[in-house]
Order: sequence, then C-alpha cells, then structure tokens
Amino acid sequence: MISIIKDTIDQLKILEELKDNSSGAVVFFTGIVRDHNSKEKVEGIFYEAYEEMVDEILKKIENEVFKNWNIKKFIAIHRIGYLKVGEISVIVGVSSEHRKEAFEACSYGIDNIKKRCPIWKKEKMESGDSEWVEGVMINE
Amino acid sequence: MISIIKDTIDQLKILEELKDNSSGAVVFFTGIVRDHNSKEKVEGIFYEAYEEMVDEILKKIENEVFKNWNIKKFIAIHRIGYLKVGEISVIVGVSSEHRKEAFEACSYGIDNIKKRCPIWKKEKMESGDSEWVEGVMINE
Amino acid sequence: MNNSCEDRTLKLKVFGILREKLKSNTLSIPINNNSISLEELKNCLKELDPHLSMNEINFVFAVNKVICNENVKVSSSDEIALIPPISGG
Amino acid sequence: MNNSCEDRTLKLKVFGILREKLKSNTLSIPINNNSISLEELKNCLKELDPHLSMNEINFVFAVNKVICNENVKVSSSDEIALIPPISGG
Repeated sequence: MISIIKDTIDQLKILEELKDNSSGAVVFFTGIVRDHNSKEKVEGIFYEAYEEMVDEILKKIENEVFKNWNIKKFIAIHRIGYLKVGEISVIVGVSSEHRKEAFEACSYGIDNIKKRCPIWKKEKMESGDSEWVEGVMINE
Repeated sequence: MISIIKDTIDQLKILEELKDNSSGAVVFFTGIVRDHNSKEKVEGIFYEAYEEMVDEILKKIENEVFKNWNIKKFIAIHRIGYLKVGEISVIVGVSSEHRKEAFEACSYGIDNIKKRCPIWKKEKMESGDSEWVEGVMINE
Repeated sequence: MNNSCEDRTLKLKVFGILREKLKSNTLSIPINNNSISLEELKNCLKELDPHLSMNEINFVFAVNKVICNENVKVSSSDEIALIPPISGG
Repeated sequence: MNNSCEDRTLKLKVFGILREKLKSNTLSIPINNNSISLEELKNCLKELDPHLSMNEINFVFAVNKVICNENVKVSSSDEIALIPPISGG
C-alpha cells in the first residue's frame, strides 16, 4: 500500500494492515514535524507534491523493496498540506518473517522517498516568517 | 521506559509516549508470534523470564543506547505468559531528531534484548506437541 | 534560437518555490517546431527571466514523470515539469 | 568433593527447560563451606543427576543477576540462577 494523502495518517490502522500471521517482525518509521530547524522555532510545515509522479516513484520503490528483500507487506504513505508540530508527515512500515529484512527494507523505503520523490516543504516559523526548505536535487 | 509485562502490549499508547515535539523521527519494532516455525504450524508461544535480571539488563541496554546515540526517547517492553499467533511479544521504540539514530538505536535495542535477556519460549504446535525453542547461550 | 519560442505551446507544471515565484502552477511556453530539446526549453525559460527567477533556482526536468537529461526532446503532448530541489519526508 | 554437598544451603533459581525438567523453579543445594566456586557447584549438580538432566542441558550461572564464569565463589546470601540458552524476542 502506497499513497499520498491529505488527511491525518492513522497509525493504528496501518499497524493493523501490516499484520500478517506469517510475519514475526514489523518495523515502522514515522516522520514527524519537529518544533525547530537548525536556526529557529517552527510552528508547522506546508508539504506540496507532484502527486502523479510521487505515485509512480512510490510504485518503483515498492517493487524494489519486494525484489530485494523477503518481506510480506510494505506500506509507504506521505501526507501533504499544512501540518502542525507533532503531526506525522510520512510513514513507512514493513512486515517480514525476520527482523533484519524489515529493518533494511524500511530504512531503504524512507531513504528513497527522501531522495527520489518530488515533494517540497515550506516551514512556518514561530517568528511569523516562512521559508522553503533548501532541498536536494532529485536523484531518480 | 522499559519493562516486562503480562498484559497485551498497547501499541498506540507506546507510540503516544514516544512522541516528542523536538523529534522528527520515530522507529518502532514489534516482534509478533508467527504461525509457523521452520518445521511446523504454531498455535502460540509461552514466554518465561528471569524478570529481575531482565529488568537489570534492559536498564543497561537503555543506558548504552542513550550513551551511543543522540536520541530523545527509548521504550523496550517484553511480554511474558502465553501469546497466541499474531500477538506482540516485544516492542522497541525510539524517537530522535533524525532518522539514522532512531533506526540504529532501535535495531541495537532488539538485537541486544535477544542476545542478553534471560527469556525463554516454548512453542505450542497445531499438532498438539509443544517444545522449548533451542536458544543461544546468553551473551551478557 | 531567439525566435524559437513561438507558435505551438508547451505546458509546464511548476512546484514549490518556483510555483510560488511564478504565482501559478503551470507555465505556457510557445514553440515553433513540433519538438524542442530540454536544453532549448531551458534557454527559452531563461529568456523569459527575470520574471521567472529561473537563473536563481536550480531545477531539473521531468518528462512524463521521469527525470530527463537536457538532450531529450519534448513536444506539446508530453507532460513536462520543473523539479526544484526536493525536501520530502 | 563428594562430601562437600552438605550443611549450608544454596537456593538456585531455575528457568525454562530446566525448570520444567526439575518440576520446580528453585533447587536447594546443601554445601558444607561458607562458599564454593561455581565450578564446584556445577559438580554438585552433576552428582545429583540423572534426576536433574544437568548433563544434557547447557547452562551458565547468573550470580546476583550477572552472568559469571566458574571461578566465582558463591555463598547462601547470593542470588544464583541457572540460565539455559535464551530465546526471547
């Protein structure tokens, strides 16, 4: 299951969907809006995506993950829109028979979302300023 | 937060406790009773622990994790008693500013619980047989 | 090159800081051939500057949702997007 | 050594497959000195076999919740446990 969504990410529902009686391990990553960046206090982040392209790339990442690791389920969800501090922006969850695969696939998933998905963020500071986060050139 | 418990592990409560507005990443591992081992179908697992010693070792692991990684919160909980297929036997959760630390600390946590905590399990098979799982010599 | 920016029209999707500077999420670039290379397209965009701030902000092209190098040729039937540095997660 | 297993008593905690074979979670071992080494204790346990199955099942000692090698000496005030191979998680 992969997608871009606009609503709150329901962690428990995702944990439920990751469940699989043949799996002994679930690894679950959540990215959360932090209350600060390297310089200032942050109030929230606005996320914007090239949604159709993100869908394509998430599909590719999903295929790679199933090809490279013996896992049972893979979920990757990125939220867009305005998120306040403490809200979840991205989730990657993996279930597998053994934990090594789940850790590796989960870590690969989030690394590649960050490197390859056309998503941008603009931080809203407590000072009232807002600024696009200096990103990295897409590496797809 | 570290402990041995006898009741169902409440994932959502733990995710809530891992939340920290200065953290941008949460990594969460759950170990789940699988429906099979290498030979047979499994119905459930009975877990037994030398509880006081597990407490001591979990404390050590917690200290090591905070010493070795810049993380905000660390939770490790192991359940004991009889668990059916699909139930969670162990949870390790970490929150940190950046994801690398959270992945590493979480993985270290579960690896060390498995290597160092005096916990034993006996599988109950669908066939009616039950057997102590061949373990590894404790490496504390 | 100067008069290559006429006639047919490429519709470009723009995102993030570029979208904000352009105050629009699309950009229409007229061309006078059936197709032009992304390199030529980039030059067209630069000519439209300073309005576009294209010289300040780094970006690459995605054509039909795939990142392409600037030798690739595009026509009005392609889905073209300008991808500034990304920062998801 | 044969008559070293008398008098004072060490109480051992046992777990897992050992607990099951012994049908008890503690084991009392009388000793006739104030303290004995874990190596000596192991020999006492072996003498109590076959009842204990100590020769079949691998284990190490934890003394006061710390795994110890067999040179360590223990007395009745120590918390001693037999730790068969572990399988948590």
